[in-house]
This record gives sequence, structure tokens and C-alpha cells, in this order.
Amino acid sequence: MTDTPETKPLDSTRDKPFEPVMIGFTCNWCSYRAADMAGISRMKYAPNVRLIRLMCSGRLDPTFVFKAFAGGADAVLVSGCHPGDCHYATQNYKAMRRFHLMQRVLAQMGIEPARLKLLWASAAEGQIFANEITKFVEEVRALGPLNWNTKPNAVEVPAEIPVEEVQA
Amino acid sequence: MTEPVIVSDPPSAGPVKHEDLKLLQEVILRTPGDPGLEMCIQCGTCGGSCPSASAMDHTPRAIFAMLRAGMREDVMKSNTPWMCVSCYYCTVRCPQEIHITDVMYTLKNMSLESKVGGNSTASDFSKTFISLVENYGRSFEIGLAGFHNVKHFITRLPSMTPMAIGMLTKKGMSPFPPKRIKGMDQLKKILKRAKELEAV
Amino acid sequence: MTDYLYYPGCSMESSAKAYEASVEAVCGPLGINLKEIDDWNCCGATEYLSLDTTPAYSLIARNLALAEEQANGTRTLLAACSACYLNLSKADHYMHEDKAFGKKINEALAAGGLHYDPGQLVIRHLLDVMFNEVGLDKIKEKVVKPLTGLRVASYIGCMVPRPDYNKHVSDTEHPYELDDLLKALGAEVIDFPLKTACCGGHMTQIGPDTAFELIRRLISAADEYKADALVALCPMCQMNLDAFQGQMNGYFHTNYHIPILFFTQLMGIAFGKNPEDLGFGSELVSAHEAMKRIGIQTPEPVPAKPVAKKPTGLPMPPPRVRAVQQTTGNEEAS
Amino acid sequence: MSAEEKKPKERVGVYVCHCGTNIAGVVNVGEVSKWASDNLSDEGVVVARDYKFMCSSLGQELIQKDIKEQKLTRVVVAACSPHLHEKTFRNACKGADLNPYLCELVSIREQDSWVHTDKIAATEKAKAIISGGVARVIHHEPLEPLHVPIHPATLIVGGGIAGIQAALEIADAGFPVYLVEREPSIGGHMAQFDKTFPTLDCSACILTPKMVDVGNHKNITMLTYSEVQKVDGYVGNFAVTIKKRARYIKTEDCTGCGICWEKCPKKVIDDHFEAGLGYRKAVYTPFPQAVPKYPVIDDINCTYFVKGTCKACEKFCPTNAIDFNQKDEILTVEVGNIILATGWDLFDARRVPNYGYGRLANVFTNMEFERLSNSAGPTGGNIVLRDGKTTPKSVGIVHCVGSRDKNYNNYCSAICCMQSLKFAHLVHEKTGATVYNFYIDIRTPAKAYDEFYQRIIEEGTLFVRGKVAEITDAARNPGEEGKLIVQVEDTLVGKQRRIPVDMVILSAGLEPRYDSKALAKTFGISCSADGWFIERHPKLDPVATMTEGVYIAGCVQGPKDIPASVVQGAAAAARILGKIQQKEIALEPVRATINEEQCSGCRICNTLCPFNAILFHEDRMVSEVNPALCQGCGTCVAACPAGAIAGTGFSNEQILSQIDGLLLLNLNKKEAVPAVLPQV
Repeated sequence: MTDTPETKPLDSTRDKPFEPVMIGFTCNWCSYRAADMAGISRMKYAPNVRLIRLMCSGRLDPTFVFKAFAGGADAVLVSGCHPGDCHYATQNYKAMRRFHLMQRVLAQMGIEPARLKLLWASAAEGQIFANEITKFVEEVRALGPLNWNTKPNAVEVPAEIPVEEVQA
Repeated sequence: MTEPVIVSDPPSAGPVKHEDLKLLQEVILRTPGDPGLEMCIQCGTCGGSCPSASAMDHTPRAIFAMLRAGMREDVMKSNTPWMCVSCYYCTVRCPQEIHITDVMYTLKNMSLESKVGGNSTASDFSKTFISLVENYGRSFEIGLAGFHNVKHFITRLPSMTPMAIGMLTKKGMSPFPPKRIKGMDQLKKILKRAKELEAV
Repeated sequence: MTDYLYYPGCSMESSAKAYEASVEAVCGPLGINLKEIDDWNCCGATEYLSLDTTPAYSLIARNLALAEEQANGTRTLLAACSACYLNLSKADHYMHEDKAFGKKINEALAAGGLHYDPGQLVIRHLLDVMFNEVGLDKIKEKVVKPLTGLRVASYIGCMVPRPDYNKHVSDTEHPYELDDLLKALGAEVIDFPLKTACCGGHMTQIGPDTAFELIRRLISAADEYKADALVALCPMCQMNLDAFQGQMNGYFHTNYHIPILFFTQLMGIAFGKNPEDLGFGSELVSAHEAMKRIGIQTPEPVPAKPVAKKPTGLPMPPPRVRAVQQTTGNEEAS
Repeated sequence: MSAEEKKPKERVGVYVCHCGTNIAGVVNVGEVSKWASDNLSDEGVVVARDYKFMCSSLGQELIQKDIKEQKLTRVVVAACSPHLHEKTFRNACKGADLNPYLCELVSIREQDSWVHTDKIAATEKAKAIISGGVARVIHHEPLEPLHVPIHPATLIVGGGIAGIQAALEIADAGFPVYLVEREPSIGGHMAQFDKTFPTLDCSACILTPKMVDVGNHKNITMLTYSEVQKVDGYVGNFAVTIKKRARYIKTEDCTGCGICWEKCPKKVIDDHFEAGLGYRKAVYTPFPQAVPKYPVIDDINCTYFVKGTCKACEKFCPTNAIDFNQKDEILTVEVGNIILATGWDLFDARRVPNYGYGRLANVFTNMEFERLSNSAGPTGGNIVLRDGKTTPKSVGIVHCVGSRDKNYNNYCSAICCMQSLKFAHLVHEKTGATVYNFYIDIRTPAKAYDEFYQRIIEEGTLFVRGKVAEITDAARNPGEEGKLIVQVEDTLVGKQRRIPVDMVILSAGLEPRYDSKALAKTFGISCSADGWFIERHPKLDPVATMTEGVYIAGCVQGPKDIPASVVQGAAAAARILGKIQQKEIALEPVRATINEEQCSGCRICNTLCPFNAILFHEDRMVSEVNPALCQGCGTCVAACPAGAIAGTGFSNEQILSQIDGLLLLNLNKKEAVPAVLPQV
């Protein structure tokens, strides 16, 4: 079974296979611990994802995701506890709803929705976490660099969401 | 680096070659899907389940240990895979979910390639069966059985006569080869390409 | 009528004509329309897999590719022979699971202008379709001549319940589908412990001593349970147990006489079909005596195992709860 | 983000840990720290160091020295997971008079060096992670932990040996305990056993004194025949709702005399205590030494409840203690801490079709055998076949049934080896039968366990190394007729063997309780994919959970034997006693707060909160978060359309800056390695 891998998309500027830069959001209770578990068990995965710990996937403000894309990330991973296992009862369902919404918005913005991935991982599922990241990196590598008609830093997403006057 | 030497009961095929320490990996790679063979814990569920274990020179479990030990020649010579009846008891009972029956097929493939032995009756039967299929696209049971038994079990023929007659009369089996399938050319092309791919 | 793609397999044309005839006879009344794959080829049984991997799978996959081409809206591919059924589902399974392997097989198929998308077909055995699609209720409706008084051992063999890639069958070792189906026909079904044991497979050809032992285990157990007949669903099983029973008797100096019938033959009888149209008479171990029993309607069936008088001793654990599905209250009789 | 003009307002120290070679073996730590000081100066980094073990006292002193000398206002430590050492480094900062919440620990071990092999990529990733940490820490705010009082009472769920031990420890220390048990009596599985390995002392003899102690203890409130329905609140202040099922017995009047169950006409197979081998009545106590002594009426089987007539028990009860009109009671108790000791279920051996349990009469499970062998059991301790009279002449004991098997449970059930050896001894002693033990590996790693194994070998038990392939009654020769045949490969011989025996005992494994997932949810803790509850740390914190105030003990955490369960019960109790004596507990100040100025009163957040922590002031038309109820998940922060809710510790600024940092957008552009590749 000597299947030759398909030629990987090469980044135009370098003579190396394209290495996507990815931002991952994890919740404090399950998925961050899954990442810890993967580490403790020395499971290997692709080094492209950089994680940010939130308390809960429900904390994930869609702004974060768009900010990451705007800042040059090629993909974003959102992970939380399995449905039903949320430390905060049901908040991961809210993350799930936002996820579907965000995918639609991304599509409207001309970004492949596949660049945003939702992953459920319990604290014990280090292996699943590691495997899914490796898989996701491969998928994004196949998609190639994020081809969004902006230069990095061109879109300023304000850190402070502007407050508009609301007439009560 | 000194070569590892395996001491085993005679008749063993001699010291293990260093490159054969990857033998297990080779078997795994040649088996479709992930057979999980490296996970064997030597519990013997396979050997205990096997309906034809008594006819094997090594139990399947022992064969897996020998693969690990790199005893290529002993494994290739063994009749174990050839005695496998593909009943899949071992496969479903294996606590490590190893695809044992599929591994047995791989070992048969390898044994034929290695040309050191195995079981000539069994491999001949497979070859005869397949040569008929490759010619007609369908199998030809009576012809196959006749041809094979004359070659390998000539002394048993008298005891088979009533059965053979029954096959032709009661079962109404035709003593003539089947009609070739229409896509015989197509099938031959596919098999030719498949054999090329197998060799890669 | 529901359309099913149908892969008969070589034996149906030669050694298992009785199976073919009876399958045809019972499928019609049950609304199963068999659409035979045009120009199918042999599945290679277990033999081609022993010689070569890629060609063996390619040989099988040609049938899958043809079936996909001719599907015309149907997705279920039906096989009546256990070995054919397993080979077809095996090829589909591994082409699906091991993508590189699937690609390789498709490369071989491409040499003949064919292609198969793994996972496109649902490959099922005839028994599975009878039990799970047609359902026992419908089968019971068709019964005009219940097999009351016929004591049978239901024998499924290896390749339908194992490895059962798509979990179509209730259990890998003691599945209940065939038992329940035969009970629905009115037969008395013994709790045959070797229900899924091996018939010997190709060992009749390469290691007769081993094969005879495996055949003896089955036949002697059926005899011990006083079965009138053993009911099979695979041409290979039927052939080994039927055609080699005489030789086995000679080898062990025994005198067993257990007719081996296809389950569709018994279905045909229960549906009131003519025995000749169901291939009766083609078995080498004659089923004449056995069938005569129900021909004359033996009034009192021999009780199964000598059990269940009074619960003396210690109670047994209750049976495992079955999967939902069958709701046919056929619990009396035994 | 041109940083040229901006003057960094914070002074940040960066500390990169080698963790021996754990990090330094993959990440070039020297390069990373140098990179941080060279490239992150515009962000405010004034010092960056690497050190062999940052968590050592010397490493901590290094930070403290810098805080004082370099006047650091923020600290970033790049080392292991914050779940391990966040507290350590926060305390170090506190020791140097820096608010502990101004320290950020970023993980370059679990998330970097341990999971990657490419050294260059790992080093680059470490830089990005540190950059993210620096960008984030600037926006940290000094916080104070929340202090809440601890309620002195403890809830213990499960009255098996682990729960009993924990209850006695806490009660003896003078604090109140609520012990909730689902069954009519406490005692758990241990009450069912005959002998205990390796000492072979009678299980009931050592257990019942402890049960009686529980029953009589003034600090223990026993709630048997009861289940926890709901848990509200948080560590120190849980409010637990418990359903107390109707016993239909007035316990204040009942003397436990036993006339009711003598007179009860309805016989029921006791599939619980007697493992299905014996019978009980519809009104019953599970066993004679039951604590409490009061019976219960099983309303599913009781003739009165089924048919509406009978009431034999009521007629004969000398104290008029029967009350058919009793209803389930719901009660709420307040506790500060919780111990879950709900134990295990037996693997259903019917799932292994090749072993024939449920189909072949003389195949027994381990629990059935315990009852057979127990002199208080259905056969008075006679080991007999299912016919109730024949003594077996040969017995096969099968290890690892449903354990160490990917088809069922992958894990080792830990107790079956010793249990099977114990069975071999009991069969041998009581019947003189030939005993075979079929094993894959013999595991006897505790004190005096291997000596016990030696003893069993010496007694003449025949050991066959091989996982049993099948158990059948299909004889192949006259010698096998009427027997159960154990078919196995004797792997040490390398041959298949068929061994005829009269009786087979399956050492079925331990499984999580069937409802363990629901239980975990009720108590807000996590369970592994198998269903065992997950401890805070597998080695160093085996009885605490990730949820403050909820502890686990015994088999609920994983299969274990009696000594280990007792140890865990006591350990959980000790942990809780330590907490209770502190009288209050410090909680992480991760909370949401609403800026009333910005709140539009849309009430979107109100329904999102699962803890009902957000209240709406109708008069002012604004929402407000109750900090005592808020758990800090941040869902409301993310949802507020006006951006009026701030999440302390996880604010928008913090996270958005961290994103920038991780993508290296905050770099001074001179020498920067572009992580974001220029695009055409």
C-alpha cells in the first residue's frame, strides 16, 4: 500500500508545504483538560494550533472568531464539553448554536465554513483531541492559506465593542 | 550490532534475521484496514475458538508471537493460515478486536510469495479455483472438485463415488464448465491491473 | 413489491439449485422483487483472498460496481449465499474504512471502465431481509400449511453473523432470526448449541479429516437433539453437511441420517408450494422421511429438551432483553 | 497596531521553565527567553529568563526578586498546565506583594513540548504562546478571591464500605453527616460477600459492627431507600434535594420483629441481594443484619398494591407499623461538602454469548457464587449446581469476564484475580472438587496477595493460561456428555484444550453504575468515557474532583478492592474535615458583572444563565448579576448585545489581546518572524 500522498498546496512565498496557523478556544473543564491529557499521555499532534482557555465554550463571543480570522489565522477550533456534560449545565449548546451561525456568516464573508471546527472532547479524551487536531490541520492544509482580501492587521476589530446609545 | 538469535525447539528455521524484526509491521501493512495485530496480548482466545486448531502446527496466537519474534521462515512454512476455515469466531471474540481472519489471508499471500511452503493441497485448491474463475468468470464446482481430488486425494476417490454420482444426478449439477460471463475481457483487464497494483 | 438488487452466486447455478428454486418461489409472495445483477462474476469465495489481496477485492468489487450502475434507485444488494454476502460486504467495508485501499481497488476497476463508491450499497443477506424488512407478521400471513410436528435445528453458520460489519444480525454466536422465522412457520425449533459453528468450509477439499470432524460435530449434535432436519441458509454449508455426510459416516463408522434443507424450502412448503418446485429430492441425505412426518400431520410433537417441569433448585437468570424489533408473540410451542 | 508611539504601561517579567528536559528537550528555551526580551519589549517585557525548574523554591524566588528589583507589575510564566501550578506561581507573586491575579501561567509543556516532536515548530509555538500570554496579562486586573462560609454538614451518597468509612470518620470528628442510600439497608456489595481475600475473614463479621456504628451514631442521619434528585449551590453551601421513597412502614413504631415478612404470601426472586439465586418476600429487609432494621414493602410486587387486597402484614403486625398510605417524601438538606461513594454494578455476563450464562444452567457469576458460598445464602453455604442439590466434582473459574476486552470493557477490573483465587480456595475447601482457574495474567500486587496466590497453587488448583474461548454443552465424545466443556487454548502448551467440568464460575468485571452519567451530571462532575468518575489528579489528588466540594471514594472512581475503598473513604473524609475546620473557603473571583450604565435592559442574558444568577430590576430596567450565584461561565458576556457585561478574569480585552499575541501581531516589526505569512 504505497499510496503516494497528493501534492500538498505550496505556499507561494516559501518553498515549504503550507503550515496553517490556527487558534483554538477550549473550555476550562473538559477540552482544556483533554489537551492536558493528550500532553500527559505524550500523544503527538500537529503543532499548528495555539489554544486560548475560556471558562466555558459558552463564553465564546463570535467576535473572537472573526478577530482571529482577521488577524491572519487560517482556521479556528472551538471545543467544549460533550453536549450534556457542560460544567455550566447547558452552555455548550449555546456555543453550538453560535457555531452554526458563525459558519453561515463566514460563508457570507467568503471564508470556507470548514475553517471553523467544533470539537467536543471530555477531559478523558486526550486521544480524540489529538487526533481531531491532526485531522483538522490536514483539512485546512488542503484548503490552503486563508484567502481573504485583506492584509493582516487591515481590519481593526475593536477590543471594546462600541456602545451605542439605546433608547429605552 | 549483533544479530538477535532466537532459541526455540527444533525444528526451527534458524536464527532470526535482523530485518525480520519488522515482520509484524509488514503483515499489518499488507492487510486491508487496520488489523490491530500489534495489540495482541497472547490470551489465546483465537486458538481456543478455532474449530481447526487441532490440524494446525501452531495456534494462531503462537503464530502472532512468532511474527513478533521475526521468525519469518517458521511462519511461512506453517500450515496454520491454510487450515483457517474463515469462521470468524476468533475475530469476533478477540478481546483486542484484531482482524485475525484477515491476517490469515495476508499470511497465506505471503507464504505463497515466499515459496518456502505452507500447504500445497490448500494453495493448489485456491489456485485451481481461481484459474477457473479467471477463465470463466464463474466458479465450476464439479470440475474443481474433480480436478483437485484426482491430484491430491486419489486414494479417497472410491469413497467419493456415491457422492459424485449424487451431485450429478440428484443435484443436477452440470459436468460441463459454466458459460463465460459477457464481461470476461473487462474482468481480465481489471484483474491484470489489480495484479500490477498488488506488486507495487 | 420492493426491488432488491440480487447477487445469486455461482453455487445457486450448480450445487444449490434447490436453494435458487425455493428462493424464487418464496420471494414473490413476500413482495421481494429480485433484480439479478447483469453479468455478475464469482466472488472468489475464500480462495482468491488466500492468493492475492488486491485482485481478490477487485474481483468482488466488479460486482459492486455493476450493482451500483444497475441500481436504478435501489440501494440494497441481496445475497443468499453466506460467503458471497460476506465477500461483498467485506469489500465494501474495507474500501470504505481504508481510503487508500479503496482508491487502489477503484484504480483496478478503472482498467475495466468501472467504479464503485464504497458505502453506496447496503449489502444484506436474504434471511436478514426476510426477518427485518418483510417481517414475521407478513410471513405468518402467508403460511397455509404450518410445519407443525417438524423438529428442526436452525443452522446459520459463520459468515452471516460474523464478522457482521454492519450489525444486521442479533448476535454473533446465538442469533435468533432463523429460530424465530422457523417458529413462525410452525416448526418446532430446538435450541441448537452449534447454531453458528463451522461446517468445515473448504476443508472438505484440503483437509478432509478436519472437515469430517467439523461435520460430525454438527450432525451428531443435531441427532442428539433428535432433529428431523437441519436448516441451512448457505449453499456451502448445505453441500458440506449433505453431500459429505455419507463420507463422514464412513470415516467415523457412524450412521447418522440428518437431511439438510434450505430455510426457503421450508418456507415454500409452509406457503403451500409444490415440493418439486422447491428442489426437494435434490438432497443426498433424503428428506423424505422427515417430510412425511408433517405430511401425515403427527399430532403430538416430541418435547424439546427435557426441561421446565417445576422450578426446583435455584432459579436461572432471566434471558437478556432482546433488541426491540420483532413483536411476534411466538413464544408458545417449545 | 503600531507600537512605536505607545509607551508600555506595564512592566512584565517572562519566565520560561525547562522542566528538566520535559520542555527544554523539545523547545529551545534559551532562544525563547531571548526572543521574548528582544521582541516583546514594546509590550512591556523588561526581563525574560529561563530556568531549570520554575516551580522550585529557587525558581519562585527568582520571580519574587525580579518583582521587587525590577518593579514588575505583571508576570508570565511559561511552564506546565495552569491546572497544575497556577496556584504555585500566584502564591509566589503574592509573596512578593504582587496581586496573584496579575500572574499568567501559559502551558508550553502539555500543549507544546509533550505533544510535538518538531523542535523548530515547537520553539516557534512556544514563542507565540508566550506572546499571547504577555498580550493578555497586560489587561489583567488585581482581584480578590471571594470568601464564603462552609456549612459544617457533609452529604455522603452511597452506603457501601467506602461511604460507611467516610461517614464514621467525619461523624467521629464531631460534624454532622447525611448518609443517603438507595437500597433499604446500608452495607453495599460487601454485605453480600462470603469471605474477603486474602485473609478469608467473614465479610459480614467485619462489616456489620461498622454498620451498627453508623446506625447508632448521633452525628449521622441515615436516609436509606432514598435518592438524591437535585443539587443546588456550590462548595460550602450546597442545597441537596433528596427523595425518600415510601417504605410503607412507620419506622417510629416498627420493632423489626419480622412477623410481617413471615406472614407475607408473596415470594419474589431476590435479584439484588441474593443475586437472583434466592427469594425474598414482598415486605422484606435485604438481610438479617440490615441497618436500619425496618423492612420495606416493595410496591411493585406486593399483592395489595397489585390487586388491592391482602394486607396480611398489616393484620399481623403487633405494633401497627404498616402504613399503605405512606407517600414519597422530598426533603432538602444543606451541606458544605459532598462525597460520592455509589460503587459499581456487576458486568452482565449474558452479554458474552460464548460463555452461555443464562443459557447453560451451571454457569454462575461471581456474585451468584458469593451467595452460594455464603452460609446465610440460599443454600446455607452449600456449593451446589443449579439443581440445588448436586455437589460439583470439577469447577472452572474464568477470569476477566467482560474486562480487558474491547468488545465489552477495556479496563482491568482489578479485583477478579484475587476473587477468583478466593473462589478456588472456597470450592476446594468446601467440596474437594478439582478446580481450574483460566486466566490471562494473574495480578496480585497488594500486601499478602501474591502469598495468597502461592497458597492456592499449593492447594492444588490447576491453572490454565488462556482466555476461555467458549463454554458449551455440545459434547463431542462420551466423556464430555452431561458436562460443561470449557474450550480454551492452553497458551503455555500451545494447544487447544477442552476441559469438561460440572460448574463454571464467571468472574464478571466491575462496571460503573448504570446511571453514573446521570449522577455525574447531577453533581456537576465529569466521568470518563467508561463511566468512572474522574478525580482531580490521578496520582496526587485521587479523591477530589474538578468540582470544589465534591469528593469521590471507592469504586465510583474505578474498580478497587475493600482496603483501597476504605482508604479512599477515609481520605475523602480527611480532606473535608480540613475544609470544615477552616470555616470558610476562598473562591476564584471569576464572575460576570453588568455595567448598569451600558445595560439596555433587553434581558437576553436573563434566560441564558443556568444558575439564575441574573436578576432584572423592573424599576430601573437593568439586569444585575448575583456574584454568589454566578459561576463565571461567561455565556452572558458573550451574548450581551450592548457589551455591558464584563467577565472578570476572562474579559474581552484579555482574550482579544491574547489572540493578537498568539498571532504575533503585537510584535515590534524589526526582527519579527512572520507567523502570518504574507499573502499575495
